[in-house]
Amino acid sequence: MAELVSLAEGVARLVRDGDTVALEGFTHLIPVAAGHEIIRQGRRELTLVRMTPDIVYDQLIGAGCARKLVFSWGGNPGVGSLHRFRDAVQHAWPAPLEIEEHSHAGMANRYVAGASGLPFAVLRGYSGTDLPAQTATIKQITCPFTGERLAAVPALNPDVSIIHAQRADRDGNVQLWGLTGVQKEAVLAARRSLITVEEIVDDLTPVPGGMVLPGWALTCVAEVPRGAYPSYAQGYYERDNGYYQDWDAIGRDRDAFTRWVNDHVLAGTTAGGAR
Amino acid sequence: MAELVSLAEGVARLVRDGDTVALEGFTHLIPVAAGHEIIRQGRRELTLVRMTPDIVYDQLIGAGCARKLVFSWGGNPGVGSLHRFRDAVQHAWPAPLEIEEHSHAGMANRYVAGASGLPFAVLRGYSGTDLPAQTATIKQITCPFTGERLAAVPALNPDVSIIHAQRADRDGNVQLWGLTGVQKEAVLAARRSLITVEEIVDDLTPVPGGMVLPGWALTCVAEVPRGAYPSYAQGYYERDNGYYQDWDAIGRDRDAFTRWVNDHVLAGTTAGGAR
Amino acid sequence: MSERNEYSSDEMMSIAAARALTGGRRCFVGIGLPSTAANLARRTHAPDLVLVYESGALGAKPGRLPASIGDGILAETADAVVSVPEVFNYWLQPGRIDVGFLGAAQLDRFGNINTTVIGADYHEPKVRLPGAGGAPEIAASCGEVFVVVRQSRRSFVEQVDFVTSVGHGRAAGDRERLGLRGAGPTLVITDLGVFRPDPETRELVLTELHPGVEVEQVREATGWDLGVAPDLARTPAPTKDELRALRALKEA
Amino acid sequence: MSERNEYSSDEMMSIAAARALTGGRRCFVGIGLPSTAANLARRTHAPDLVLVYESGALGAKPGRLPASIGDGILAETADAVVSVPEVFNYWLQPGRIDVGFLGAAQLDRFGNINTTVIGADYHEPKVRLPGAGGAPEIAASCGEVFVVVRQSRRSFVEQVDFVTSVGHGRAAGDRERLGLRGAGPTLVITDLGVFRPDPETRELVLTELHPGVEVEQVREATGWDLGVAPDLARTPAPTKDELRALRALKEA
Repeated sequence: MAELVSLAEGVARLVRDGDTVALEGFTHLIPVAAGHEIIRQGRRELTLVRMTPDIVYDQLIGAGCARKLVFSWGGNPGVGSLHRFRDAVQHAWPAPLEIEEHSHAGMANRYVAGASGLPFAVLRGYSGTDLPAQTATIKQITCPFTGERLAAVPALNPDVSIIHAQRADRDGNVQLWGLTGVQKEAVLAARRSLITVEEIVDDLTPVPGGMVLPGWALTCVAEVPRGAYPSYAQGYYERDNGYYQDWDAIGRDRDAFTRWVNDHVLAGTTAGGAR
Repeated sequence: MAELVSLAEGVARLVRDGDTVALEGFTHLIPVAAGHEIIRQGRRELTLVRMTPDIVYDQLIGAGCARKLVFSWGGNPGVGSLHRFRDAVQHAWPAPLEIEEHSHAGMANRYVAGASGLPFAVLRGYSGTDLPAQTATIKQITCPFTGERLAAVPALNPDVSIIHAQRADRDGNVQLWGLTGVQKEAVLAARRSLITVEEIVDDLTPVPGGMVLPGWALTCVAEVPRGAYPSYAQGYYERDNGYYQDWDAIGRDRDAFTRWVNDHVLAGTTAGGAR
Repeated sequence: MSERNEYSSDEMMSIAAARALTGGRRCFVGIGLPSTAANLARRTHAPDLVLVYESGALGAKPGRLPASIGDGILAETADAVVSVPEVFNYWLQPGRIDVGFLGAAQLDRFGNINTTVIGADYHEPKVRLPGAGGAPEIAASCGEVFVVVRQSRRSFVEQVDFVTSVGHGRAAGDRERLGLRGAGPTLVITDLGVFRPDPETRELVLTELHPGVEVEQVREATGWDLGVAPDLARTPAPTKDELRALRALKEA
Repeated sequence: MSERNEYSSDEMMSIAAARALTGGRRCFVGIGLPSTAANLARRTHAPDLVLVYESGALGAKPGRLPASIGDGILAETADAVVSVPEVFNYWLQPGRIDVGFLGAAQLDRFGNINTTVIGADYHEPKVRLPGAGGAPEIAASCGEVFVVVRQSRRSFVEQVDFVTSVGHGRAAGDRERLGLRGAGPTLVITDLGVFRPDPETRELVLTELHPGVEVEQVREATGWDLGVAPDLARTPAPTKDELRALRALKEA
């Protein structure tokens, strides 16, 4: 059964220096508060995994938590580039950032293989692109029935996966709904998992389009209201599009970024805005 | 967009002699009425595919519609054996029945590969069993990253897949809930699809645990109330366990079976009992 | 049904099987005898047992015995309902399940299971059985496997006619060699007694006799030269509470 | 906003792109310009256009422009919502989508797309772009691909610095040789005009000029020796209805 913990305790117990860590959420339900807690606890040398690294990964990278990024699309959705990510890749600030780059289809299938206890996944992908030349984790495989050549990618099995969900009950069963992205796969692929939720309730009333992750498949659950802010939690709050726009100017400048981290993350105001 | 048709029209248009046909439904929502319509229309030389061939496949086999069965578990659930299936395998009555036998995990993954447009699927399966020696569609494959040996099975892509669901709207969007088995994969793997539904409604009110198959991914939808009888349709009617028990005596005897088919299927009383 | 403490050998079997399931474990449940035992355990000493059915019900809590592996009550009472591909790929295959609870038409000296054909020739079988279902991968992937089966010389054989699901192969080390994840059959419960694999040879050995059953009777119902554990135990008779719970479950 | 029939080149681009999407087609929609065009089409001449987003929304019918690929309004208005692995594996990969609608940071003479790095060295890029996202498999698997991009010598290049998503490779036959399912980019819409691949060489050729734009202007914004179709057409100017619908969509 999943253990109910505080966010600080969950991160302290589950995320270790040098770990491979996935924080997943496809625009919706991004575990931003957990990312900030990782910055506060000063984790280092993390291999960060995420299909769509966006602002919270820009913050983790800028704060020096990461040594490597495994991803398929890194940007500020609807706004533009991630300047901390760019600065790390182009100028090794604050530290060099190794990258392992896939497509969404490849990353999604890597999580599927991880969740399935398989060492690899097969897909129609990457053919003719320049990605296989840069990414050692893209290979080819031959169908034993047809002889056709397809792409193979290795399973992703993070040391810890972190997601945010709407609700959990007191047994640690977790319920999420709306766009649920690749969260189930990310959690099931991981050795350990931390799920932050908007609220802990007595009963998980079934919701159309909802999914329940049984508590017995999870490690820790933490109640973190607004834990996905500035992304959104369907049924709880909307996305703060202004935060994403404002981030562009903050992320663009090393000093502005450092001030922002000090004021909004290290000072502990987890739910604070970008401004 | 799926076309709304009668059951007779749907079967006449989509199921042809010699086709590979999957009728799926895992205990729940078995498309029995469609199976009876196939018997009535006298289809021959079908390759019948189904993870759990049960009474309706016993009836199709006994009625001489099939030349081959691709399956993983053939029985009368909760009662015992399928005697028409046994008679066909053991005594070639009414015709020889070729079999291609897998495990559930293998069959499920064959549908997944079919739905995914891949030629094969990979699983941890069959190792050490006598199945690979009898089933040519079980091979081995080597992980290009770890060197590990795993099982490979080819995609299933039926000419037509038939399922039963609770509801459809007038655009042919189909909604089902409860145990949804492998129905989505069976439909998406097929070249053509026929979905029978309990009722056609104006709006598909969302249901917890429900799934919608968009009409644009389907071929034909037919309103067939009680079309899953004697299996059950959650929210509509219960399983008739007595029918399953009574089937044992009917199916056991060639004459009793022939009389039953004449009286209950060929005479057109699709919703009739086994008795 | 009588309230006296009388019981059938089938009831003893179900109760002995239920006792083997302890709390909080995740159990992949086959239909029939395993389902009866697993539900009995959940309703008596192991209320937090997690029942997983191949129909896609995770954590089902049926208030009565399900009539089939896909009974609607499983979906209605489950923590979560998933597709059949998902239950095999995301839940069984990676080793998330502690105990696989299976039945068998034939079981051999090394706990290998046959549910495919009786007779030496697959293409001309004496009896065509239902086939594999989920069993091969349940037997391969669960932490351990419990088998519950009515015992006779027909069901308890020297060597199965067809290996549908691997138990211990033909010797210690076979499972590892085949890349099978779990420990295989660690417990076989019949209407006569309880069997466990010898730690050295992996051959099934009689370790418990049900009340009123003698060793000779078990040997007569066994198709190989049966070994008996030196510390052979007696299964405690069903308690009134166990019998009451079992009968209530079957009548509900 | 003025009701007079004035419009920006971006509006012309979005409207020209929308016009290319005809009714009932299934369209895999990238965020930004493609999403604007696809939603405009659905709200004007193609109400039964099926919009599929990589976030898992199948048949989304947003009443306003989604702010991101995973805007909640997509899930709320969709025919069905599926997981991200499922949208790629069950819906995109098997060829169920008619049109993939993509943007690009760099697009070359053969319609190949770069959204990865600007500069010759992947490890020391001049500019690190967001990366592939869903584009490589969208470009590979859809029946055909439409690209919408603001045109300049920086974006319209002889050869992309990095092939993130394959258009027509370097010649006719390249897609077939690579095993790519669809026809590739059949239409490129910019703020200056419309381009289609030459049937022989697969090189993008100017086939339509937007109102008020001259060929020389397009050549100046193109990084290769641009071919012009013999039957070069003029894009009809946006109608009042089109402009009204586009502006309503953006303001909603």
